[in-house]
Amino acid sequence: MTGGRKITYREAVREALREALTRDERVFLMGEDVGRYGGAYACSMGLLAEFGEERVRDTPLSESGFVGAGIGAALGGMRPIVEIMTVNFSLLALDQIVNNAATLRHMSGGQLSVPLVIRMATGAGRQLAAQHSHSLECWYAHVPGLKVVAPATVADARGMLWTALCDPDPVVIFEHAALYNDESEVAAGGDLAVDIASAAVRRQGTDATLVTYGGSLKKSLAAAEVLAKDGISCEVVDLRSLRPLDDRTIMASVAKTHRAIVVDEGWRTGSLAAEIGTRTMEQAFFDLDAPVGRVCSAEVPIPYPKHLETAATPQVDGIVAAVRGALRR
Amino acid sequence: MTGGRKITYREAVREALREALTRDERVFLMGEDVGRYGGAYACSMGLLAEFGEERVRDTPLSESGFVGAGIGAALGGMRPIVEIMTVNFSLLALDQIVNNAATLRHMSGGQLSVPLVIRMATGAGRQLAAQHSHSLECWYAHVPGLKVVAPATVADARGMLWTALCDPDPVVIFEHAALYNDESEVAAGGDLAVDIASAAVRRQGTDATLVTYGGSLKKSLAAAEVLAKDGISCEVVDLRSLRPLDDRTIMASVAKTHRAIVVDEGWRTGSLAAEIGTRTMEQAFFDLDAPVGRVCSAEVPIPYPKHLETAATPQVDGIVAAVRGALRR
Amino acid sequence: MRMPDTQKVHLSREHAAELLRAMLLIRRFEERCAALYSAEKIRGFLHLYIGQEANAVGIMQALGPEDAVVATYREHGHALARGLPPSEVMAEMFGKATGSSRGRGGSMHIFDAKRRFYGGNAIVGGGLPLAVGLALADKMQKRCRVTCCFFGEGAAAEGEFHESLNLAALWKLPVLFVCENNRYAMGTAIERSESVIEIATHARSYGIGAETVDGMDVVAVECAARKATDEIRAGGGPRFLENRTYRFRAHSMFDAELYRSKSEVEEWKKKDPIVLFSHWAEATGLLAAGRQEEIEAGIMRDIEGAVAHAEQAPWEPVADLLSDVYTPASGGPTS
Amino acid sequence: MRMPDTQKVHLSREHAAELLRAMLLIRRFEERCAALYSAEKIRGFLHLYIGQEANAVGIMQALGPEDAVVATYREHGHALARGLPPSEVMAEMFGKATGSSRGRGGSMHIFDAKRRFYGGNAIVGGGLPLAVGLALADKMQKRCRVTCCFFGEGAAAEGEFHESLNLAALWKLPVLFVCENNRYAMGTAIERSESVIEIATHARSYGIGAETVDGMDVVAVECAARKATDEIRAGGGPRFLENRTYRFRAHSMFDAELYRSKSEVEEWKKKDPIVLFSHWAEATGLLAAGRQEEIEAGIMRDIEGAVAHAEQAPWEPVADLLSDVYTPASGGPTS
Ligand SMILES: Cc1ncc(C[n+]2csc(CCOP(=O)(O)OP(=O)(O)O)c2C)c(N)n1
Ligand SMILES: Cc1ncc(C[n+]2csc(CCOP(=O)(O)OP(=O)(O)O)c2C)c(N)n1
Ligand SMILES: [Mg+2]
Ligand SMILES: [Mg+2]
Repeated sequence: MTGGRKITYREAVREALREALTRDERVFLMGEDVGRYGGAYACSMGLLAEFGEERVRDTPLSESGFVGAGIGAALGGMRPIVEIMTVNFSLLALDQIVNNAATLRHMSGGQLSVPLVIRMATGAGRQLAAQHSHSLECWYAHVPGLKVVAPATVADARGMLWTALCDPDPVVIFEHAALYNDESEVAAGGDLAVDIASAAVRRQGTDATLVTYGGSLKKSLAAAEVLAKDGISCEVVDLRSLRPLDDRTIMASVAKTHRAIVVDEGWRTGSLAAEIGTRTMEQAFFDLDAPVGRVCSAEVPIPYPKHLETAATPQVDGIVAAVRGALRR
Repeated sequence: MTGGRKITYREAVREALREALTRDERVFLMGEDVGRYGGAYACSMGLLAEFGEERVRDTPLSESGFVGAGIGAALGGMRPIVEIMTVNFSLLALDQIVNNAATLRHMSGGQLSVPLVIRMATGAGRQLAAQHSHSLECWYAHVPGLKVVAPATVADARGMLWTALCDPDPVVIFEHAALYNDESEVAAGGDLAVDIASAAVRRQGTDATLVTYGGSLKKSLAAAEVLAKDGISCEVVDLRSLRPLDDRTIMASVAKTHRAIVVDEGWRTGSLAAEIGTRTMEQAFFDLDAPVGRVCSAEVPIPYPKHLETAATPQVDGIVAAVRGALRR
Repeated sequence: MRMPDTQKVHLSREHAAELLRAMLLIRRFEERCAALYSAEKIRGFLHLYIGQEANAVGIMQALGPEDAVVATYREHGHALARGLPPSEVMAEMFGKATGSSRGRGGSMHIFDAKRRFYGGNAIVGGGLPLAVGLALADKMQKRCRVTCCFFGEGAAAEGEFHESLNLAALWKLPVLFVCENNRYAMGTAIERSESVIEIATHARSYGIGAETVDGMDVVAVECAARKATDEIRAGGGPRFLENRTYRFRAHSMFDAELYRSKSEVEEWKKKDPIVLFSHWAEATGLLAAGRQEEIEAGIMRDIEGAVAHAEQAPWEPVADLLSDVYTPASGGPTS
Repeated sequence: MRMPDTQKVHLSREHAAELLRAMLLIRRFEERCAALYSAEKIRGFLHLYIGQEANAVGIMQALGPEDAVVATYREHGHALARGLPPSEVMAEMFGKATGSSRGRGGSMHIFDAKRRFYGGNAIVGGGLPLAVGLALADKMQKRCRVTCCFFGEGAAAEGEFHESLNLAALWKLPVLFVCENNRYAMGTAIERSESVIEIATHARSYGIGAETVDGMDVVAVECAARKATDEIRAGGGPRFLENRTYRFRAHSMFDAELYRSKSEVEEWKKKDPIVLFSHWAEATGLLAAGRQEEIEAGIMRDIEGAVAHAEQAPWEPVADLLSDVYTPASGGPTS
């Protein structure tokens, strides 16, 4: 590290994009409004002027078409970064992602690879209502052939893109929309690429493990803070990679704390939290003093009004209560 | 019951379709090749001649378009049965299903309902390779606003459709393609509608519970048979409804057997089996003598050759081994 | 502004006043919404319709209460033109329990089953298949109704546009497709999203009768809509209107408008549908002097009433969060 | 059969023999596959190309090794015409480890990276965006190459057709779209799936130059393909060919063919592309008497060889099931 500087998550994404476009001329960015508009979340603001319209490519509203085109371009030797404006619209591109990006390598007997990066914003919290508040990370994490990462910190937003681009297989990056304005110090200069395969312990603790990712990390850390005041010490594990999952880090923590609560903004049934719950049971059954808890979204299309949206999604209070429940205190 | 008769699962589906078209003139069947071709799995053979082309409606290859049209027709007072040829193609219609069918009622403040039935074939086992062998039931079971059922028996294939049509909300029916030729006795005449909300205990047992659904029921029963010869008594729970899940039946069985293994053709990570595992831990932690086991598909795009397809998907041997593992004998 | 010659509309004084009133209601309502957004009474996304009023208002003239409307996230204008009470629409914008959708949808999801207003669809292109299905239900039930589907030119690039037009044409369904071509999809100009920028060309490639209409001219829009709906009601299958229009405001409240020049916006503002129409109506004597002021005053009262209503309306209790995910047990079969 | 006059193809004796050989190879290979299916050596789905051979063979004449091909699940014909070794294709059909895709794909998923043969796509319409992307990569890397994308007329109803054509036209990408219009999508006749049954009309609505071609006439197909690829290579953006053709066999091995009459099939069989071409070539002296028999004999030897190879080839070991889901650790950054 050559000294830190404070940037936002959004700036981190932008720097990462700029770095990628600078370092490798096969890299290009494509998606709806990534160019003239500067990105729906302003992540690519300024890049069109810097890199030109071939490499910062506004697309029509054709999610399946341009995601498929990204796969094809990857087959053709490029290193596309395809931005799907939000996970909500990615449903329209799922066929391409599941049936082509994820399968081509295996199905061709190892002949082809798809070095594609797909970025998308995810999550609720900004009162965008039912069709614009999905958290479908778990669906992507279900698919063999994909890698899925969720940068929860500014440093990861800065570093994960390049690592993803270096990966010969398709990587999906989920950026929680509530994080873009977060600010934090990151290292300046040097190689900022980070490992995208392992989880990080963001806070050490001894009484319970909070397993989380993406937009829920902040809430989990805040809950840990609250609990600390009552003498309850939580370890907070940030998954970072949702596929593959870093079982080792999770189980090491559970072996220490004997209790785990997963905080996951997905709807409860069939959530990533369910997978982590079952894995923890499978791998650490006799370490567990209580069933793995889940703090997830309520099973409802996310409503518009703030009080209902808040009630529907994981919040600090709920996490605190879940930890207390697991500890029976 | 007015005496049984033997029919295939395919005939059961066909009879159910015929009954529905006869009983309620708002019912119509729409999908690719449901008419002149008679259905990709021959389920609707003969219905075009009987009911005419308005009510047995061949569609163009436009999954998103005709599923959305089914939602609109339901809003307009019809009772559409939309057939998506297989779950593999349903990816193209997921936006309509998730963002419209599942949300409209809640998002409109209860004004609208979508009495739509979507049927689709699912599963592997016929050497159709990576793009035609998906088991994505878990994705659908994740979505609030949908109901999801999986008839595993001829009687359920016969009865569930009408119950689904009577439901004011969208119901997705998964028919495992490996079941269409199965033959069994069903009651003749009378009201054949069945409950679609609860699980069924298909075999009583005391040593372990096999929780399963759809195409894996047969395999689970066969495994129970094998184990019985060694004096291991398995209870087999057929979920039938994948959303909502009938926790009561599962937990009652686990309370008796203290061990559960979920058999689920979905890929292991993020499978429905994960949800059942975590629920069982949540609700029956202190009843469990061993972690809930999972027999799922390997995490690989399903390959074409028989030996690899077999190795990739749940089989009787694997189930037997999993039960023995849980029982340590 | 000239009278469109395709088909004469009977423009009584009353009707002229009504057209003006309807457009002004949208304009003033939305101006108020913008302010309420800054005041943080309205949250989430807010897509203003200002500049495009002639489209919703002109089209609605050709629709009766039995017809259906499907719109987008930019649908306050359509909702008001369809006759949804401003107080219910405003309460919805606030997220209050007396809103059109009980407050659950907000700006992007206004529904009114009684008025056959089927949203409020926030997935671009997602409303088109619904419209096809609503029309299919009418056709199968032999009801002589039209389903009118509004969408932007950006939606024309989506696969669902293609699938829906083909289905409607193939099955000769009573759908009126109305493409409000305001030249931009967020920041993407039509030249950057469509290989052929006349959207009506695509419609014709499905064999659908299609017209390009001046979407800044409410009378032209009404004329075109009447002609199209007459043809649809006569059993001619779907029709397609491409209305050339413009939004005067940013795409949403988050948009810095880097993608178009101030001067372009100013040029289009010269075609303000309200100004043009009121000037023309005054010049031709259809609108008496002072009438517009009266109308404005009435509208302002309605809007104040709507805001007051929304302010004092209750929130839906958190206890009801899960209601209406499913229909409460309905007690059995439909037949 | 007449010589198409759009553009004369230099039809040397050699070339005529090659066209015949390529079509016959597909025909005999697939006849053999049908038998092997009955013998349960080939399993899963098997979609025969018989009747359509002029299309793959005619088009491939215009493509060089640097060009790319994207096809469907009915792609054995395209694979063989592209020059994939029959033994590798047959081994793939058997699911053997020496198959083009190591046996993992079977009939529907034949890939050959060396020959730029990108499948073998079993989702109808799913290959079109891939072709757009391959062409985009070529354009961005300033390589003068064509990507040729084959699909059926049924695919034209899918949203991806629309999105892909628009993208290719908008970005002027070097894609040759080849719609093999065999009048049926499984059991659905084109009249029941398309509101406008000339698919080329749609292509034109994106501003793409499009032609309707007799897909039973290999020379006509070759001519059209040469003209189109010349235009594409000259930087003219995408081109579209709608080849009118017919499949003589059922859709797949599960199809009872209830949706078309025997007499319709018989009518089309009179246009058998192989018979027509060989008669014409013999009549014009391009094909010496006895040459066809020689060619046939060679082909039968190749096919026997391919079957023998496939029979004795090894299965992929179960231990390798999970290999190639991901690329083995590649050891770091690409630059
Ligand atoms: C499928 C989908 N993709 C992207 C978006 C994000 N988005 C919302 S509005 C919009 C622009 C739509 O433009 P247009 O259809 O022309 O309608 P306008 O906003 O101009 O009225 C975009 C890209 C979305 N809501 N849905
Ligand atoms: C998206 C999708 N929907 C449905 C199917 C099932 N299916 C396989 S082939 C086929 C017919 C396709 O017809 P067409 O495009 O004309 O090609 P052809 O088979 O005639 O060569 C259908 C419906 C599929 N594979 N993919
Ligand atoms: Mg627009
Ligand atoms: Mg066809």
